[in-house]
Amino acid sequence: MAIETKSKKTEKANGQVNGKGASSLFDAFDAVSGKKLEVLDPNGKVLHPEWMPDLDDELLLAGYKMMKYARIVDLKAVNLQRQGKLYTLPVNRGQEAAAVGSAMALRKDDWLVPAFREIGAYMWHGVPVETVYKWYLGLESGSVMPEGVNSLPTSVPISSQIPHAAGIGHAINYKGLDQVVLCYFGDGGTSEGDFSEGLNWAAVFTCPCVFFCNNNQYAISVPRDQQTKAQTIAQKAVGFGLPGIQVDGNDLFAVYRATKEAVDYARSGNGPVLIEAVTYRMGAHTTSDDPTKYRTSDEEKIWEPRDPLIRVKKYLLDKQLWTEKQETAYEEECAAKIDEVVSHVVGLGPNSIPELFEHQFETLTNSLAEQKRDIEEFLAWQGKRG
Amino acid sequence: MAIETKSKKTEKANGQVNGKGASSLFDAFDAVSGKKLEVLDPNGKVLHPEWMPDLDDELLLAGYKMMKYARIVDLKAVNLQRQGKLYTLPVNRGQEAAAVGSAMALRKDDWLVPAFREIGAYMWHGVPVETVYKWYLGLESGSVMPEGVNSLPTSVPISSQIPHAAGIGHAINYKGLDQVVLCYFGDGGTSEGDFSEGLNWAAVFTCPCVFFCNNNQYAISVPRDQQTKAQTIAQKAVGFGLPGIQVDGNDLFAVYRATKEAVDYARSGNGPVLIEAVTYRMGAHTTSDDPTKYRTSDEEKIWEPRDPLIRVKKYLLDKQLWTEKQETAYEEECAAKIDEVVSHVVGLGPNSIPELFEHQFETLTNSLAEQKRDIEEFLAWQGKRG
Amino acid sequence: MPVMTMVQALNNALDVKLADDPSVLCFGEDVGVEGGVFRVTEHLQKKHGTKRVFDTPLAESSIIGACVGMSVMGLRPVAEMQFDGFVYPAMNQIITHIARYRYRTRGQRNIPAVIRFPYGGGVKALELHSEAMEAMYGHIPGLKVVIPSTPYDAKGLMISAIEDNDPVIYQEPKRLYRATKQEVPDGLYRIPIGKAKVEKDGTDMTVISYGAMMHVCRKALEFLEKDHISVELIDLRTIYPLDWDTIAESVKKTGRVLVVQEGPKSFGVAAELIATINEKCFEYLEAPPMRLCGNDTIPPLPRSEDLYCPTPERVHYYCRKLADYQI
Amino acid sequence: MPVMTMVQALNNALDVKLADDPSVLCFGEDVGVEGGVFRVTEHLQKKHGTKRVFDTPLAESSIIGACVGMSVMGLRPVAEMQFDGFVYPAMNQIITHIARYRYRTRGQRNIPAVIRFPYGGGVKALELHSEAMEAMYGHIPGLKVVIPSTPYDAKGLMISAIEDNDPVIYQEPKRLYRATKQEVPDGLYRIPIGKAKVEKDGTDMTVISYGAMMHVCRKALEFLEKDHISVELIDLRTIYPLDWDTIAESVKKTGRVLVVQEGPKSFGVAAELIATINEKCFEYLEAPPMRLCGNDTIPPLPRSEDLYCPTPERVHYYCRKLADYQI
Ligand SMILES: Cc1ncc(C[n+]2csc(CCOP(=O)(O)OP(=O)(O)O)c2C)c(N)n1
Ligand SMILES: Cc1ncc(C[n+]2csc(CCOP(=O)(O)OP(=O)(O)O)c2C)c(N)n1
Ligand SMILES: [Mg+2]
Ligand SMILES: [Mg+2]
Repeated sequence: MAIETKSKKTEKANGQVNGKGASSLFDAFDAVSGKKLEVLDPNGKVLHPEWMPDLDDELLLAGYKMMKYARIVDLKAVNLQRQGKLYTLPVNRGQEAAAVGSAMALRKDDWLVPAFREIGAYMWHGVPVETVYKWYLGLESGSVMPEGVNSLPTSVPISSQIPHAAGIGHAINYKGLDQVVLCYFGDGGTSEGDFSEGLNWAAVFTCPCVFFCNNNQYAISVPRDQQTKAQTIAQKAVGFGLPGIQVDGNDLFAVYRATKEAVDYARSGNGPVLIEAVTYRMGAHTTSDDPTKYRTSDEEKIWEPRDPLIRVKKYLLDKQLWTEKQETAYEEECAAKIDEVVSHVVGLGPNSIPELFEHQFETLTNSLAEQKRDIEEFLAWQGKRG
Repeated sequence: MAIETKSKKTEKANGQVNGKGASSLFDAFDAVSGKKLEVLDPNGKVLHPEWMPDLDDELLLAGYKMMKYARIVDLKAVNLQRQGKLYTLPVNRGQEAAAVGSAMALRKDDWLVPAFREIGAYMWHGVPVETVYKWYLGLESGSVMPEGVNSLPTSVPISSQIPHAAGIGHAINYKGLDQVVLCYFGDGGTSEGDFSEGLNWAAVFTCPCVFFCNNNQYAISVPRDQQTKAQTIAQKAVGFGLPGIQVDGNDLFAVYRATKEAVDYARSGNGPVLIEAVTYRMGAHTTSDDPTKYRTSDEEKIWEPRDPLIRVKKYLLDKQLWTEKQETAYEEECAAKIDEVVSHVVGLGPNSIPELFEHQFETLTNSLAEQKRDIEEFLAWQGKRG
Repeated sequence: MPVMTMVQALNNALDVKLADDPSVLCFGEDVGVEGGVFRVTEHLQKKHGTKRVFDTPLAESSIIGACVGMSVMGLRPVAEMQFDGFVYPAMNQIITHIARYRYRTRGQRNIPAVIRFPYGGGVKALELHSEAMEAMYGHIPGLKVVIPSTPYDAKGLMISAIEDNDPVIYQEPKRLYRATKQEVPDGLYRIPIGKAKVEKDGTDMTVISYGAMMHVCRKALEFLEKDHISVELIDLRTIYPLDWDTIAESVKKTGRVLVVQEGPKSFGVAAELIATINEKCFEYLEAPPMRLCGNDTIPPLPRSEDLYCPTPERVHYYCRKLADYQI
Repeated sequence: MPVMTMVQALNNALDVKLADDPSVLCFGEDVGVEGGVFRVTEHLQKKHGTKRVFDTPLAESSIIGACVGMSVMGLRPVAEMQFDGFVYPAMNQIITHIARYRYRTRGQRNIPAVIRFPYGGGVKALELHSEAMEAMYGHIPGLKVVIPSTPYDAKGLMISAIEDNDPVIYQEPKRLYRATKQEVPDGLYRIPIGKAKVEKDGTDMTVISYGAMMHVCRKALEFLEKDHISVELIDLRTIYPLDWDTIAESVKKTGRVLVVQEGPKSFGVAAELIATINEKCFEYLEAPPMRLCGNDTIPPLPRSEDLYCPTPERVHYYCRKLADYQI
């Protein structure tokens, strides 16, 4: 039995404690090292060229544009909600680098398993903005993916999507495919049992999963250090025998670098990786939330200059890959596109009576058929009475 | 906000990663060190005098006697089950040092939260053997504690007792008491969400809990290394910011030493500790289980000489604290005591009709009262028909 | 007397019991600093301190599991689940421990916990924020299940629930949180668990409901009055144990009965009521007992939710059908 | 034709489907090497390999959660929960995902999973090994619930369940695992989900049951024959969707009906049947529909379990009462 030999091992061997050690990045930023991967500083200066990802200008620009687009989509949604045109929705502002930078590391045929605060990732991976807005409007069609978009829909019960990612990874292995699964959740989500069960399953079966924690400092009103006594979320990887790495989640370069390495690691058959992206939810939890109840504007101000959009833009301007003029034109382009979508989406009515009963099962059960008839009868009666 | 300062920390600081570092033992056997605390070797020789616990002869002898007693109680139970006098029961053989050595570290007013395979701990802490056997006979009275015995009853759903321990610890803090909670579970149990949620709660609220994993290498048929890819169970502590330590679970001295230190640590307000006791279930999972389905007798033979009773006995004989004659006399004493209890317990009938309905609520609800009446009416009818 | 919404009445009930009994603790996700996402626990932490009213990690199973340990230590935990749809991660603790501890230990250890949460649809919330699964809780042996429909009852029932020595699932109809105001006395008073209320006398038929659907039924009464149909309206207030006596008395009088329930029809509360009515007053029935319920689908997302729950108009329609029935 | 116990029939059904369809996977705690604690999956790993039939970590929520991901990838997971009492940690995954995925995604993604587990009392097992909570599963929109009572049906229903494109909760009556043997064809055959079976024709009354209680009812028939009471015995086989037509047809004929159910009485399957019977054939009823059920307590530990479940003698008693009833 192998166990005994293992427990005889007395030398310090972090590479082994944390996984196979197939990546120099994960060795350098070992989960218990307390180190955080940073590449770009808030002013767009390269802090650590040695960790600069291999990111060509075109891809970089596309990434920035998606961050910007996600920002505008989010602001517009919050606005529409205030006008009563959409229902309660989660606010994304501040987390665009984490969302986009991670999803950029995927291939088109890889799988995205979102929580609910990563529209940048969602849209990067091919989910149209219509779909996002439809979900915000409370339409089931907001969970339908376009053909060929390998993404699960938004998941509401915290961390329940993590075992789904493990299951997809399991199926990938079973089928001998070389896809990878990128799964999101929040800092709060790491307290749920499903976080632990999902990571453990993926580790035990060497599933090609990258688990990506958006540590935005809060679970609604509860701050991260009341969520867990672990110094970092990344160090939770140790409990599953996995590599874990903490990155500056407001740094597109750091996020991309770590996720790319994790995706490659997973695709090569090494199993899962846990990434903690340290970021900040700049807006409210949802449009129903009032952050002044639980945090100070002083704190919010600290994070303003760390806005993930600022530093990429500065970097791009510096490198002359982007101009203020282009920025303005692009903003207008985005706004126009969104307005067009919105004008269509907010007018959508509720599901029809048949749609209300469809899709609970492949075919209507007797009870559903009867309940449908009941409603139709009622509507006919009501119609007659005028 | 404190988080930011923390995540700026880049130096390696295991003491902090793992908790407050108030114990030199936990520093020396840091959870990610891969080290295992051993004091006595299988031949009863002191391997590591520097880690010898402060254990006086009287207490040591009492501990050995309880291990022996637990062994006999267990063997007898298995025997009775084979004769059809008890129902399915979990087998304890091989885990006596882990059970007794850990419970010995408790004060009488501390709390025990068992799983179902620690009768040595259970009895050490004051649960009479009658109670153990009653439970094996499928009587609810087997979950009733004698006055003043601070123990929860056996818990069947794996790891569900872990949050209970956290809750007791929480209440201890709330009430300003200085008790400690010792909570057991198996290696398999560390995969359940409740393991993670319970440890996290206890860590976040600095509850005085010692979490004790009986890593007996199997969860029924599933070996430990298919349960988790973590090299040790102890390293799971890192994910909760706690100290974790692996000990030789077949070594009464090591178990006692680590648990005593953990109990002191928790009692002093430092919060929880995770202990992994590496042991082996020498018997079947339960009396319904057939281990030949999933493990070899070669493997079982490896563990025979590591029987936790052997080494303590050898140590005691060496130190002339115990003789073979005393051993024989004690065995007879135990057998007699057990026979007496058994003769009483196995004759116990089922609950009466009123007892069937009692205690679901403080007072019978209308539905229960009616259901009771229904059964009584039926019995009367049946009686009349003869 | 102060006039309160249901949220205020519940807040007041918790406040009063926290002051009255040091063994009462209130906790859950965002319950402390934030005062709950619906503000049911607002100001309570400030007033009673962080040891009495506090935020927990985001982990429902541990929240309910901790209640077991606290109860063993003599405390009275009042745990909030943030929404009806987020109780499910705690089902194992609820079914296997909360509901069983007294029976398991022959009465030695009881769980006087209250598990409270907003339930039901009607507030245009996200998926899994509109569940009405009280039948499920009612079927679990060892739980009492309470659902108020007015601010006054909400406070009185909450106090009874906290003082009850057994676990109580307390569902708060979120669409009624701020829908109405009512005079609610300061201080301690109790509405007994297990007692239904005849809210309005009538002779032609009995309508039985509870929680948010009471409000729907109340509105339907306006239509029915115009139709000169005299309805006896009963508010169950407790789902388990059901108050058979009040129900049977009414059905014996009217001979006709409609049950209105928000949750999915099959295996719901209405079914239990109808089976019980058959057992208690079969001979008095002048028409088949009817039920108007949610559909056997998951609650639709907000855009379509109005089509899911029974409405006053549909209650009206069913009552008319019931009145018209001839054997 | 081979003669099989229910365990063998189930094992054979899994074997046949594993051979028939490479998208079928069987897994759970101790399902692989050990072949399941009741040996339902015995030899399957050896035959079909460790990728098709395997052991999982001890974590029910992840077992069911993984089914969601596998289903999305086009697989057909057949997950074992080791016992009825250990499904509860997976309730969140079952209610919020397994049962909802098709509806949520407007049919784009379905979950063709089978969640199978031994259920019910009668084998003198430990606490939480004797649960019969099918009413709870029946109440959850989006789940089909199947319970066989014979080896032949067990195999045919299991094959249908695996082939069904929606999630099926498949409860296996553990006390019938080895209680009887029956001729069971080799190869693929199907018993349709949603169809009850009139196991015995009769004229005086209808007895409806399912699963382990069918066996109890069968034994009761012997007493009733002596009493010259002609019973029509119906085996539901599916709890959701209920086969109303078969039930209504029978009750219309006999006018009297008893439902026998093992689980707790309140809010149970019997209640739904009685409510449905009221809706479908009220005018035909010659006596109040009756129900004989488990008590509203948790199942007692083994020493006392015989006093909990309905027995043939009690079925006899209830049938006599029903036969004697005069309006
Ligand atoms: C199981 C469950 N419990 C509670 C909630 C309510 N809820 C929605 S979001 C949220 C906080 C999530 O925090 P975190 O995981 O940090 O993600 P973030 O919202 O910060 O992105 C809570 C408690 C839920 N959706 N699911
Ligand atoms: C929630 C739950 N799932 C499954 C079981 C069935 N079961 C009983 S013991 C056991 C194995 C436990 O393994 P471990 O935690 O290592 O403890 P050990 O039995 O080895 O002492 C299992 C799967 C259970 N009791 N509870
Ligand atoms: Mg967060
Ligand atoms: Mg074990």
